[in-house]
Amino acid sequence: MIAGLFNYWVVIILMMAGLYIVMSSRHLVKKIIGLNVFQTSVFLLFISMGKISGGTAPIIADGFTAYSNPLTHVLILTAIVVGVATTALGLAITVRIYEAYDTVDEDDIAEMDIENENKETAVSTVVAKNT
Amino acid sequence: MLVATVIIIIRMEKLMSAVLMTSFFSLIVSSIFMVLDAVDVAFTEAAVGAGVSTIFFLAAIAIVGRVSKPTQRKKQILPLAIVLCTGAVLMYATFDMPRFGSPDAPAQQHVVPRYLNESMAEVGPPNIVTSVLASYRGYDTLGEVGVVFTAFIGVFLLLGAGTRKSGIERTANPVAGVESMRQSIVLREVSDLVIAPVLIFALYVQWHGDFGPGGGFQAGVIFASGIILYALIYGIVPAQKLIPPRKLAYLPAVGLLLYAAVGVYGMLMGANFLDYDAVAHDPLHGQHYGILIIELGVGITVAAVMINIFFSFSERSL
Amino acid sequence: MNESILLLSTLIVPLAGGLLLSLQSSANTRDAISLVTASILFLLVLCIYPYVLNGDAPGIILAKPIEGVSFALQVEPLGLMFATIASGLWILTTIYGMGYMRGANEPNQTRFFFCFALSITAVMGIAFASNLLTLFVFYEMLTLATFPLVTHKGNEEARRGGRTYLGILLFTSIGFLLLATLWTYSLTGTLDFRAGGILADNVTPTTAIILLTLFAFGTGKAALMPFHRWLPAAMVAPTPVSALLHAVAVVKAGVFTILKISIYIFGIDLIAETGAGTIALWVATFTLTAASFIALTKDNLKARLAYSTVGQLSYVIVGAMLANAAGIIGAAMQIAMHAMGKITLFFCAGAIYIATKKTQISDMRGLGYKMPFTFAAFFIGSLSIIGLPPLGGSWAKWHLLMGSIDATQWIIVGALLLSSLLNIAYLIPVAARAFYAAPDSNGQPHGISEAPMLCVVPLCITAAGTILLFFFGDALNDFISLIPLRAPAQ
Amino acid sequence: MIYQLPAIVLLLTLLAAPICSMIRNGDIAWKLAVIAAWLSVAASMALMHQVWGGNEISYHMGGWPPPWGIEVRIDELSALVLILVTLFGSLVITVLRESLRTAMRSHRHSLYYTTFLLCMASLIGITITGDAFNVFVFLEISSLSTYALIARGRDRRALTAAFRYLIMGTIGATFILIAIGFMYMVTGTLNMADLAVRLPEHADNRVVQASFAFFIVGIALKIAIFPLHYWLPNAYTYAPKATTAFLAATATKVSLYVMIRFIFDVYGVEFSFKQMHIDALLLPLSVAGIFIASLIAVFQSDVKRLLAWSSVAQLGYMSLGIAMVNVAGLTATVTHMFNHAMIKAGLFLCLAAMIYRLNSSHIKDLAGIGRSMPLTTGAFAVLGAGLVGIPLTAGFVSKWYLINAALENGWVILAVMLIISSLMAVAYIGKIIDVAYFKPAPAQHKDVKEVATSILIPCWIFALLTIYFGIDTRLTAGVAGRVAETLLGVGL
Repeated sequence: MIAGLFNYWVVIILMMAGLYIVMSSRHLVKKIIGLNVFQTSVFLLFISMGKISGGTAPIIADGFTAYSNPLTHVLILTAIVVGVATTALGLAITVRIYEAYDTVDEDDIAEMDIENENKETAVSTVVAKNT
Repeated sequence: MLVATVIIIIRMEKLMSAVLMTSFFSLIVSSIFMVLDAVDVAFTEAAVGAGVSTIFFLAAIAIVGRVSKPTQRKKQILPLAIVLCTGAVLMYATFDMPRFGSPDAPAQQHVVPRYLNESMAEVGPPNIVTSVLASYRGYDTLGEVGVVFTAFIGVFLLLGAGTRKSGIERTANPVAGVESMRQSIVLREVSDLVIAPVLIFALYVQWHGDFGPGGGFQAGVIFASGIILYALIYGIVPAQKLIPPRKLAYLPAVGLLLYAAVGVYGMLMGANFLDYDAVAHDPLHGQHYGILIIELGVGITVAAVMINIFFSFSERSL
Repeated sequence: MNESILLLSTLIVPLAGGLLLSLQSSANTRDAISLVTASILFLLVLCIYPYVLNGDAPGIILAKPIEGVSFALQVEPLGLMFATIASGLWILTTIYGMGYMRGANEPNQTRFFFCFALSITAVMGIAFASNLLTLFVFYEMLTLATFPLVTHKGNEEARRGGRTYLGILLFTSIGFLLLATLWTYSLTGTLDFRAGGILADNVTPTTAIILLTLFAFGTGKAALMPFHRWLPAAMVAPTPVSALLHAVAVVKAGVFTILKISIYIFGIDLIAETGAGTIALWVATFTLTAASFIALTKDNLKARLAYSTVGQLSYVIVGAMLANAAGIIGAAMQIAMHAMGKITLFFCAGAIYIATKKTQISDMRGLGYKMPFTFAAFFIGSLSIIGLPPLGGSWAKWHLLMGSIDATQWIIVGALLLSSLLNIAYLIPVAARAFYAAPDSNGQPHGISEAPMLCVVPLCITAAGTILLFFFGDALNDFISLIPLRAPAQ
Repeated sequence: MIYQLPAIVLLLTLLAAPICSMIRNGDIAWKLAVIAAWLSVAASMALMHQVWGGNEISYHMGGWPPPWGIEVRIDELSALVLILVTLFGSLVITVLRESLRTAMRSHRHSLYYTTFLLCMASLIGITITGDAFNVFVFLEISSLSTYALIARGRDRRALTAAFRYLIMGTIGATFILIAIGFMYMVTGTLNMADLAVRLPEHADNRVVQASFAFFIVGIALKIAIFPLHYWLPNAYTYAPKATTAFLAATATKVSLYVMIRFIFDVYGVEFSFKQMHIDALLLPLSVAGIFIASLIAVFQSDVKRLLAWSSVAQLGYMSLGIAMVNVAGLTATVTHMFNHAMIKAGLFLCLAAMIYRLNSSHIKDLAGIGRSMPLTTGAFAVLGAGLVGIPLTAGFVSKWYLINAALENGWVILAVMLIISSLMAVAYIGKIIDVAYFKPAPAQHKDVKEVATSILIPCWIFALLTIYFGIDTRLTAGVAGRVAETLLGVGL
């Protein structure tokens, strides 16, 4: 009973670790790393789902009758590509953020944004006084 | 082992090492995929997770710096709570899950048997993954190419094309480790030997997808890796001389259009969109040609997009 | 002419007139258009009478946005009466307004007349609305169209007044009226005004009480306390606005709405059986006494008239909530009679302001000799409001009194009588002082110096109207009796 | 031709996108984008015509019958959402050229149009698909293109907003992926209609329950249902002007459509409400969302941010309609989805026109704009009336149904609260109108002129549509009513 589920549990731990990295890291690149780990673990879940004991890769050849599930493989192929696409775009935004803020630490950025907003309100009150 | 790797990633403050650990993680996962009979997925995960995306990470880190501050303890509580809740829900679910490896699981019933039993007769390739990917669920794959294309357009829109237009000189901060790589004669020699076979291997994977693991994605990624390797060792400029970025920028669109064109051709012949039966007189031939062409489209787009994105990143760091 | 088109044109004519006049640059052309539009509208409304007297109910459906609820017009006697009053008095107000606005050199006269026309459009819509939703739409339109008129002066005081005006009216209408409307819809699946009401078999007594109370307070324009504050606040507007809109059109739209809801949504039988009107009845009774007391304390003539209006409006509500034939007839008559009387008073107040720039009652000693027509008209109007024969107002008061006796509500009988006494106390001194007190001895020139003719003539006409209404009271009574109080027998 | 319409409606934009990216001349690319977009409007209308009255179209991609192949399925609900996406999307694309003129160097324009087309194509793809995994694929295209579009904002905070959205969006998408995986694990199918048949047998299975939970959280992240709205205000505020209009109209609405589809069709009413009691969760969250977001909106001084918060509140209305679990409520949700898309897109577009002239979206700078830009402000006022829900505007119709749904369930207090929330909308819209019409213009904005006709026309089309759909509701409430009956399984 336990053996049949152990595999899933490991996957879940991995997924949660990934999710934890995403949410707890302040460094933007590390967040994306977390996303990667999270997604990869989900892929693992799918593939585990498709495995048949005693089966073989779903390439039809003589002498084999049991094949593992090709559908989950297809889905995960797609999902992997989606994942790398997201990573690329996320990194591109990170690079732009670095150029704009000179930092990629979430806390620092938040601080700078707050400063910015304070300045803006200050400016608008000055404008209001002048008019 | 996997869990250990992930914990190391969490604790790691040096980004560079974190990235390398992630790459390592991907490699392990891909070998597990292999064990789980998912050869195509393993192939792709190795090429994408351990290959291309690691390179993207490195390229990005080269720009944004390598160290991340340690997280403060206070802020960890909420994420931890959310993670534990999510995990609890998942654990809760596992108890009703079909046992691992069980051939009677619903996932193995219903839809899949037709793929296993009929695809040779209906579609042709012995690699069922290819049949499903390219034909049964060809529409998904078109969407997937769309995702890749979108990422390319997005990165382009944000970082600019791989050609330098702005006159602003950035401080020299080249792609991680490239300086030393360039100077190493041994590396050069070895890579000279490697790059050509890599490219040829890519072509093989491209055309071999029908029979063994492989296909457009894997081929595209491998091809791109070859070019990127070249760029890493010889520098961006020679690489761009080899493949002019201006022309390269057209290729992702070409691949996507090629894919869609097959579908539209089917429509013009009176069948449904992406129905390859109508591509040739004989349905099986039609499927064969159709899959070949769309795999080519996938390969072109994926390779071109990966190279393009890499160029875009490296332009920023020069 | 096709009857539906006739009905529709009562909306289109004032709207088109308003658009047309807003394009004119010359003041004379503009005023001419205004006057012609008003006259045409009045004639159109008169043209509808034959249908109603024949027992027809012309109608037109404009749109059907929601299942079971249309955007539609339909004529019934009460609405027709209201439309007649509003459109008829519009002619006089237009004439008066030309005199007043020029006399007072008000700016933005084009915007003024445009919004005026828009308000009349809304009033016509309210009068002829065939269901609650349509009525609600025009009700809100009236609020929004009169807002620029209230803030016409554009100074801080006007803006503050405007804010109170808009705030209270929008709050009550969206907060209560709309809620009650929706509730009615969810109970009955329709919002149509039907003889005998639509709620009859769908509500418990408790729901009926809550619903009717919501309606009564939701109709902020009826100025039930504590939502009466907007009316005094609206007095910052130029006098023609106060006269037509805040003595006739807007406030009457409010009580008209309540009356209509009582008759056609609840049905008077339902109100009588369930006692749904109890709360509203007592609030109205309180309002009509309290407002009279407050009116006594006001020295500003327009403010006093405003509180007088607050009180007089509650007579209508009392009549509606009594839910018997006499009460309804009294309420409907009160709409007509009070309109004629109060507009006279406001016209007079405006004329006094134009001629002497005086607004406080205490400053008006002895003015009667200088402005005999104006103050004579004021006196006649006052008597009508109080309800003394031989003036129109007496009929309304009489029927209301009969209604409350029928309902054996002796406290209300008492309150009505008390209020009438108070009416005498706050209205008669105005005219009395003007005629009998000696003018202040600051050497004002003697002899008649009235406001412009365009102002004086209308007020004389309306004063004469109050007398005429007394003699045509029977005819009005007959006409109001056409209102179907119960569902036609199957 | 007509048979192929389900494929054509997607292909028009999906094919135009790569072609657009290859054209370096921004002008030509724009023309192509506009033509493709409007043709897809025509195709959507044609599809609506076909399914009108409750028909369904099923189109098999690749000629493979479901559940083996991917099925495209169009009913009245998806046709309505199609019209929403294509029509409002096209209106925004039409003004893009004018609004880009100053915003970006010209060689980037083609890429920008491409991204728009991709986003539109993917939203169409989500709407028409009948396959659960396919939803995920197209959802990712739309997400990626959205991130890129938001990140193009002029302020650097646009980048952080986009990044935050990317993280939350990807978590959401992955949750959805997990949910789909679980569904597949239990049923062995990915086809939505097939799932709907097979899931009820496993209603007690914890895997299905977990998949429901993951799905709801994942899609709620995408819709920005309170309290998962965290990404939305900043994203809307800092995204480029026209982009905000596009996103407000389409992206969240399509996600909402997916949620409706899965809750009612795939998981089924019985499971979602009787067993999982999703309504008990949605109801308090929606009400809290409506009030908190409205309150925050009232105190905003940046009009763009104000409208963004208003969007969070309005999304609360939509999820509230689902939580009512009655026909009127669901009708309200679907109607409001359409109406709010139209109204908010129009408002953001008008605002874009104002920012174009004033270079600011601060409420103070809008002073006196009613005089200097009367046509834009006029359209804004009409649309604002629609947002508030003044009768004879589209907004009224949806609120009408919503409040009725509350009363139908006997929730008088909720009805009162909804009316109070409308008053809050009066407050925040009134604030803008008041400044625009009744405050004198500051000195630096004295010579502000009306924007180009090519921007004004779409603004006014939105405004006039708002009135039109307040009067003729056959397309909105009519369809929504039938859809609601079908989804809830009554009246059949």
